[in-house]
Amino acid sequence: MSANRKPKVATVWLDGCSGCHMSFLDIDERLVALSSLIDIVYSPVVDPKDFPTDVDVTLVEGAVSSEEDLHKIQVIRQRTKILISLGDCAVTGNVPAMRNSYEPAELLARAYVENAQSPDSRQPPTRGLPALRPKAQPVHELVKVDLYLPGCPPPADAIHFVVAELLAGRTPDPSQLTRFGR
Amino acid sequence: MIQAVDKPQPPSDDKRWKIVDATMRRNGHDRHALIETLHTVQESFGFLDEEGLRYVANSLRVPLSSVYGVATFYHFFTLRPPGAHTCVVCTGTACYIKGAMKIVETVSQKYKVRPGQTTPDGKVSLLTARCLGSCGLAPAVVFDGDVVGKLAGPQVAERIERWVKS
Amino acid sequence: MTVPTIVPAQSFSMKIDGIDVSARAGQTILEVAQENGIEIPMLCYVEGLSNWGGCRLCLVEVVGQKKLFPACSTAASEDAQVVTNSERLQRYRRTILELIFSERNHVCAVCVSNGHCELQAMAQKLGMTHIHVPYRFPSHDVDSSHDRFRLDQNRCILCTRCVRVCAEIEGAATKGVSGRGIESLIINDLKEAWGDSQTCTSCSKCVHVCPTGALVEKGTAAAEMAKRRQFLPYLTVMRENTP
Amino acid sequence: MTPEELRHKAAEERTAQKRYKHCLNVCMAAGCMSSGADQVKEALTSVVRRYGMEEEVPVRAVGCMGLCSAGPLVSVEPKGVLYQEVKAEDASDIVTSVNDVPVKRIHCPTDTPFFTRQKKIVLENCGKVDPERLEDYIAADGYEALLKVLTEMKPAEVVQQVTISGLRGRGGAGFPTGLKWGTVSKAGTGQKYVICNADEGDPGAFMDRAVLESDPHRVLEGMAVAGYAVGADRGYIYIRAEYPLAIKRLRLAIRQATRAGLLGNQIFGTTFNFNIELRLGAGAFVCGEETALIASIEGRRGLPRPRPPFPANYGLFGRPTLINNVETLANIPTIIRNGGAWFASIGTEKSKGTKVFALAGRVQNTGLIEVPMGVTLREIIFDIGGGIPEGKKFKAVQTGGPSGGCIPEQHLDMPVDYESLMQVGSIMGSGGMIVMDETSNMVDVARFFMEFCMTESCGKCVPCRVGTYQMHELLDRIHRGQGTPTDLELLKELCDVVKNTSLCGLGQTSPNPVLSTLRYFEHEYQELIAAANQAHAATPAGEVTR
Repeated sequence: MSANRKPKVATVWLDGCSGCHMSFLDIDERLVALSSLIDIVYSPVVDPKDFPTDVDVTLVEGAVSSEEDLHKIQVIRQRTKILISLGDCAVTGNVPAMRNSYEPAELLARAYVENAQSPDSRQPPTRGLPALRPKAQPVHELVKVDLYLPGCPPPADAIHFVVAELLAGRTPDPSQLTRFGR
Repeated sequence: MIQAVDKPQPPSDDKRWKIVDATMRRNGHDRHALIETLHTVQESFGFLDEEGLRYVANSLRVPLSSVYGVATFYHFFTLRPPGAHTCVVCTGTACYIKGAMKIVETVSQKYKVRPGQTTPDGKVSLLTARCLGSCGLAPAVVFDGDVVGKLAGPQVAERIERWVKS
Repeated sequence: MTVPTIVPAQSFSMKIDGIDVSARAGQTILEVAQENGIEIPMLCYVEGLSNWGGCRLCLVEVVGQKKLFPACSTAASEDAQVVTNSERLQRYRRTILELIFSERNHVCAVCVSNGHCELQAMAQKLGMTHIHVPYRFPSHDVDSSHDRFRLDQNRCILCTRCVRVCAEIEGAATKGVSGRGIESLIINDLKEAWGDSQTCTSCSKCVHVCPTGALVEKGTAAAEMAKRRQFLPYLTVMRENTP
Repeated sequence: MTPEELRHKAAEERTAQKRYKHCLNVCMAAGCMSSGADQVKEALTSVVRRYGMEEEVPVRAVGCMGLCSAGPLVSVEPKGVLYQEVKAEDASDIVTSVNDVPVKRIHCPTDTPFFTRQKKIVLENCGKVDPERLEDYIAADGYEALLKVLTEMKPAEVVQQVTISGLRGRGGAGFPTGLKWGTVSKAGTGQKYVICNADEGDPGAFMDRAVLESDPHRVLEGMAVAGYAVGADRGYIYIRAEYPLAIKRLRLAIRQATRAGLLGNQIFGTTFNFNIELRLGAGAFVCGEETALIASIEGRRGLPRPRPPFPANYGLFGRPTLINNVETLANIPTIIRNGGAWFASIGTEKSKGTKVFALAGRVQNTGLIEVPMGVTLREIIFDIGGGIPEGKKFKAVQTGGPSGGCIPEQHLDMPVDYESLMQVGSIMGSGGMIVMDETSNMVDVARFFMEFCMTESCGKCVPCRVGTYQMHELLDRIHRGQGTPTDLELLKELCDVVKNTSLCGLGQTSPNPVLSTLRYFEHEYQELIAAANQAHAATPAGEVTR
């Protein structure tokens, strides 16, 4: 990583529960130290709305579930040097992928018709809902991923370790700090 | 029912169970004769039904799970009744190279039946086989036991049409 | 004059990972390794049941031989030099493990066996951080018909420990395997609902030998299903000692 | 039957055959049967009867004559006139011309390489004897070998002759037969078994079926000799249920031989007993693997188990068991009659004798052939096989079925033997030989074989169960034009893993068709992937905003 400027780090949230981001915040006071070493240029927890063009490290939470997710991750991949799958949804598909043995149409019918509370709203919304892809997939099945950080969520220590190692210019192996599941 | 002690009774008084009994007797009701016995059941009844499996299991003193395991391991056995007529398309290498899959496709599309399935009217079962050993005649199809070689989709469909219309 | 050795007549020496170890005739490579504190990964093997040899994780190299040998079912032999953890073996094991993960729907996060699962632990032990073969995402049933136990095919790795313990230890042979290849499934009797089985004695042995969350006790929440397996060595010893 | 009775029977039958001036042989093997050979035979019989020629021109049903693509075949013996694509209407012309020039429109010349380049040992009686008559086999020196070993040789001498012959297992792997026999013969005393592996499962192979349909007694005799050599008194033939005609003829042959005292107790008045039973397979390719085959005969799921122990020591019902394939056993009577040294004089240095091939696919003459080891693939395909039809270009020949590989043009001048085939990435296999022309896509061919291995995988070990599925998915994706370079890399990796970590031969060899097509035709994979990438080249546009 370039020594002249602070590395730019982004975090994104695709089809996931935000638990990985919570875990990221659980780095606690170390976050303060970290923030002096990196620029968080894009994240659900910071202000900027557009994904910048030259990001050094992006942590991706969540599976690729909708066409919008796919579009996002493709753009992010183009604009990121090191892409990290953060947490089981990004790494394995995890809970979002449990829908994969059903057709998207069946799922929508289940959610918006069968389980609808009000009889007036018994149809899937036609606007504002990104089209579901046939399957929710792990990130690396769609774009190249450079590092994997499994866990549901990955422990704060594991996340801190990975970021710190990268800042130190090393390739981290987090496999002893985290595992699939909890 | 578990009948490990009493002598098991055939599921019905259908005479064909006598043939099955004969096979088991010839093999001394040895559990090694399971596959031989299932062959006889299928030859006699066209398929293996649950009652039959239970009877064979009890007679040969083989666990139910083993009988079911064997009956579903070997692709020659079927647990569903076959159609009135069967059309077996050979998909061995020689037949494949010479267009067997086109035959399967033609029949599948025309009669809305996938390989391994029977048409809804129960008239025709479409099956595929792993090499009939009639590679010299590729592509080969078996119509109700008769092997016919050097066929194409339309000719096969024509033969099936005769069954469907009959 | 030769001095008589104290080593028992049928024992011999061999090398595992460069360490000199002594083995007795009839022992497998795995047994010798375990006696000497050398860990070899495995998932289908359980002490007290017959050998299956299906998971292939315990494959080891024998110096001078081209092919690999399953440690669980290969007899230890005199002067053999066994390698249990070469770079090649590690690579093969990781891919095999990935194949297992890709086969069914293993969702550790919501599994009652989370934290008690041999598959999950193996992934961590072998440093498997992701699965680079495509997931199959098959559609599988969960059989909750038994009052006390549940069979979740989504989490099954087809190690057949349940089949073996049911036939070999309990003697009921309720559990079996139907179909073949990728279509293989663990079944009860004639593929019936477990709750309807008249051969099952509800002994729970299958549940406790199951390495994953495929066979569990009902009423356990995520991460609660710890398995108790002490009965197996116990029964084996007791049977040996009972005339 | 006593030795004298056997010789008497043979002499009597030979005299009877000489009585006839001509003889009409109709091929009644499965190939010709399915093109209407039975109607042809019926027509010939009725024409002969109509002309009152029953006493001079008998009509006989015989086994496979080899040129299956031109069936139904009829031969006029001893003149050696062959007719092809015979219809019932041709019967009268054939019968009336027996003393005259052959009927031109259906005459099949036999001075072509298809006939002249072959050397027949295993198939020596095929198309000549009536497979349903024991007397025919006896007249062709049948059961002479059994008589010879029982009355003149010690078991060890029989093993020695087989060892000297250099015969290697014809089922695929080419293990030395003499060595196998020796191991079983030395595996203690007590109950032992001989199993004839007739579970010919390679798609595209029908050699064993043809031998069993055309000359079943030869296999029974081979088994009995083997039984004597290794000390077994029981034999099983494990045969595919998909071969009803072969099963029927084997059953008949076993009955005939038992009734004649050529099987059963105290054969030829000696103390040697040997009984043979049939066991039907039920559609599982993996049962060609020895330990899976044993499980199947024992009535269980056909799952292989780790070896050792090898079946030679711990086989059927836990007893020492010799397992040989049909063609291997069919070689035995001739080896015993002529001596091991004679057999060893045929073929190449390491591959002795002949090999039967089922020639099929895009080649002019499809059918059954037998050639000495060491002939070249080019001779087989272009001389014997008559080359590629419709003016198309040769692309590859597949040998060894799902465990074998595709051999390209550049290796056609290589001699056919176990080692050479292995060197170019294929195997001898059981003898299926499928010729492909320019119309075949090699990725498709690899996918075809992988689909076969996937559906035939028993499911016991992970690499084969899941690996073949994943490899098939990848091949399918590449073939559909949706593959990526990463897919190809993963395919190669899985080939390596499955090959080296699977439990049995089925899994270990399942990557071979992929590996061999990658070796010679990787450009076909690359082309499909490049085309796929072009189609997908569109880069995503637009912004990512929250």
